[in-house]
Amino acid sequence: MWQFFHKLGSPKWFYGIANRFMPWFLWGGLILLGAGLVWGLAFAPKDYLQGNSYRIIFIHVPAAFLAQSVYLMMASAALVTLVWRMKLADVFVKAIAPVGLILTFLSLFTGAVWGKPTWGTWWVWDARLTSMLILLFLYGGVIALDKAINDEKSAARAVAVLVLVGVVNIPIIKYSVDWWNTLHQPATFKLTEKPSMPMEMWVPLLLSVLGLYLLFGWLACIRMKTEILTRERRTRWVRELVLAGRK
Amino acid sequence: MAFDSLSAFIAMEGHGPYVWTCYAVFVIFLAGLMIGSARRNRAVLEACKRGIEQQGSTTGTRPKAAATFTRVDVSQH
Amino acid sequence: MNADARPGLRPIDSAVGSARAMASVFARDVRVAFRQRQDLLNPLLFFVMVVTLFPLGVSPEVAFLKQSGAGILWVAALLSVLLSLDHLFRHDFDDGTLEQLVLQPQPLFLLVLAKTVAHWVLTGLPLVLLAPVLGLMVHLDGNSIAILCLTLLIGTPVLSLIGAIGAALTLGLRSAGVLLSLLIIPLYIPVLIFGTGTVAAAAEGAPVAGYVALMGAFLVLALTLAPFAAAAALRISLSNS
Amino acid sequence: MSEPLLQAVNLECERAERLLFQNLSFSVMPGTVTRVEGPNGSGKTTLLRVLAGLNDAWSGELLWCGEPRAGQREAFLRNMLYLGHRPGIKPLLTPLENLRALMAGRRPLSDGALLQALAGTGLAGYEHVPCRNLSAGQQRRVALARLLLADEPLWLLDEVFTAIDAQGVEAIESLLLQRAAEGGAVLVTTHHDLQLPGMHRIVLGGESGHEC
Repeated sequence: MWQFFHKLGSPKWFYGIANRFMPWFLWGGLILLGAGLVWGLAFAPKDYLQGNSYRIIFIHVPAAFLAQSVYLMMASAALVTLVWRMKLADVFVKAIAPVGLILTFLSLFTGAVWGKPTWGTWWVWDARLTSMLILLFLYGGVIALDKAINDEKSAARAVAVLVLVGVVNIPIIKYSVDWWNTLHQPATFKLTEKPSMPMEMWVPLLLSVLGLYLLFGWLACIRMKTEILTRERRTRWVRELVLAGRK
Repeated sequence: MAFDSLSAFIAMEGHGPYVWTCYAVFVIFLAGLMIGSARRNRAVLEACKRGIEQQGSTTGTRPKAAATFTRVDVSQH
Repeated sequence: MNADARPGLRPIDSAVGSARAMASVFARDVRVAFRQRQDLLNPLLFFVMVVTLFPLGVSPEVAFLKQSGAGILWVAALLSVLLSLDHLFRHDFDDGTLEQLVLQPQPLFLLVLAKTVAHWVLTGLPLVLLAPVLGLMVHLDGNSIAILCLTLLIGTPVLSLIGAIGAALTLGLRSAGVLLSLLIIPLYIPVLIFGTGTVAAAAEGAPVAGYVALMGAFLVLALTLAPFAAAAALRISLSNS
Repeated sequence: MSEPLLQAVNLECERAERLLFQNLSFSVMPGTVTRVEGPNGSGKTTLLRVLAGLNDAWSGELLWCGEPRAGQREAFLRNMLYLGHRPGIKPLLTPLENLRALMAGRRPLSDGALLQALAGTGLAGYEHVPCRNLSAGQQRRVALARLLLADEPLWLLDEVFTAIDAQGVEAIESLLLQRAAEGGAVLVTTHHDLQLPGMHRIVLGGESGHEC
C-alpha cells in the first residue's frame, strides 16, 4: 500500500490519471447538473409555503455544501503536505482554493437573493449565511497568504498551517454563530432547514449536488494540471509531453 | 411540467426575477471559472512549448552579451 | 585631459513638463499595483471583515444596524485606508525609487500628489464601489446608501491625502505601522464626523447640501496643503535615512 | 579655465554626533573625473547625498555655476544625475518599464533608444523579464543604463562598480573618461582602486577634507 501512496505523490503519474478521468467528470457533471436543474426548475412542484422562490435551493444548497467540503478537502491535503511533505497535496490546495472561494460567494449570493422574497430584505444575519460569510473570509485569507509568499516551498507549508488552523475553527465558528443567532433572533424560518421534501424535490437536488461535485472534479484536475505544468516545466517528462503535442 | 405556459414559467408567479438572476449568476461564474481555468491551462502549455523551443534553439546558455557601455546617440532615434 | 578642463556642457534648461511627469508617476504606480493584484484585494477583504464584526459583536437587529450602519461603514473604510497607507512610500523607499523621485526636477509636491491620487484610485475608489453592497448588509435604505457613497467619494481622497503625510513622516522608522495610526487617526476625526453626520441628516430628511459642501471644503484644503506637507516630510525622512 | 560646475565652500556635516567632515572646500570642473576617497564610514556616501540634495543636514555653501544652489533647484536637478547604493528600480517592472519611468521625468526618449541603452549594458534578451527575476548585477545594470542616455553635465555616482564584473568595470571606466572628454563632470565613490589619467581626488577621513 505504501508504494502506491508514494506513487500517488508523483505529479507525472497524477497527470496521466487526470487526463483519463477528466472527460468523465466533465460530461457526467454537465449531464447530471443539467438534469437536476431542469427538473428542479420546470418540473418540481411549487412549494406550498414559499412558492417558486424555493427553486433557488437547487443551486444554493449544492454550492454551499460543496464550498464546505472543498475546505475540508483542503484541510486533509494540508495535513498530507505538512506530515508527508507531498508536493501534489500542495498543488491540490493551491488549485482549489479559488474554486472554494467562488462557490462560497455563489452560495452567499443565491442565499441573499433567496432571502428577498422570503423575508423582504436582501441580507439577513441568519446563522447559516453568517458562517458562510466567515468561510469566505477564511478562503480569502488562504489565497492572500498564498499570493504573498514568493518562495514555493515556504508558501506551501504556511498555507497548510493556515488551512489546518481554519478547519479546527470551523466547528467553533459554526457553534458560536448558531448560539449568537438564537441569542438575538427568535427562531425564524431557518433558511436551509430542509422541510420534509417530497421525493420530486430532493431527487433533482441530489442530481445537481452530484453534478456539481463531478464538475468540481474536472475543475480540480485541470487547475492541478496547470499548476503542475508551471512548477515542473523544466523537467524532462514535461518537455516530452509538450513536444509530443499532447494536452 | 409544473407550469402551464412558457410565460408562466418565466414569470414564476412573481418570483421569476429572483430565480432567474440566481441561475444566471450561477451559470456565469461556473462557466467563467471552467473556461478561464481551461484557457489558462492552454496558455501555460503554450508557454512551456515556447520556452522549450527557445531553449532548444539557443543551444547552451544564452551568449554573454558584451556590455560595451557605449553612449547611445539619441538624435537618430 | 589637459590641466584646465574643456569648456563645460551648456547646462540644460528644458525639463519635462510637470503634467507629463505626474502622468508617468501615476502610470507607473498603477502598473506596479496591477502586477500584484492580490494587494489590491486585501483592503477590500479587510473592509468587509470589519463591517461583519459589528453585527456579530453588537447585534444583528435591523433597528440597530439601520441606525449605525453608516458609522460602521465609515469606520471600516477609514481603517482600510489606514491599513493600505503603509506601502504608499515604503516600497519605493526600500528599492531606491523614492530617491530618484525626490531628485526629479519637477516640483516634488506635484509628484507626491500624483502618487497619492494613484493610491486613492487603487484603494479608496474600490471601497466606494463596494460600499453599496455592504450598505445592503446593514439594512440601509437606498437613499442613505446613495448619500453614504457620495460622502465616501469625497471623504476617501481626504483620507489618502492626510494619510500620505503620515506615511511620509513615519518612513523608515521602526514601528512605522503603529506610529502611522497614532499620528493620523486624530486627523481623520473631522472627516469621519461629517461623513456619518451627512448620512444621519439625510436619514431624517434634512437637506445635506451644507454638509456635502463642507466635506468638499475639506477635500480642497487637503488637495492644496497635504502634498506640500508630505513632500517636506519625505525630504526629512530621506535626509536622515 | 572654464567656470566650475559645482563648488563647495567650508562644507561641514555631522551625523549621529560624529563629525564626518569639516571646512571641506573643493570645486568640480567640467570635463573632469573626481574620486571621493576615504575609509569606510568617512562620509563618502553622505557627501554625495549632500551634493545631490538628498541630505540637508549640512552647513557651509554649495554653489551651482557660481550661484547658491538653493535658489536654482529645478536647474540644478535637471543637470545632475545621482546613482545611489540602491538601484532605484521596481522589482515588479521589467527593465524597459523601469528605464522608461526613470527617464520620463528628465527627457522624452523613444523605446528604441531605451532598448539600445539596455543592450549597451549587457541586458540584451532580458529587457522584458521582471527585474525580480534578475540578479543583483543585472538590476544594477538597469540603473547604469541611464548613464548611456543621460545628458546631465554633472554625474554623482555612488559605488558605481558594485556587483559589476571585471569586463564591465573596464567598460564603465572608459565610459567615464569619454564623458569627461565630452565636457561632463563625474564624481565617483568606489572601493575598486580607480586609476584614471588626470583624475582629481577628494580625500575624506583625514583631519579635514582637502583636495589634492
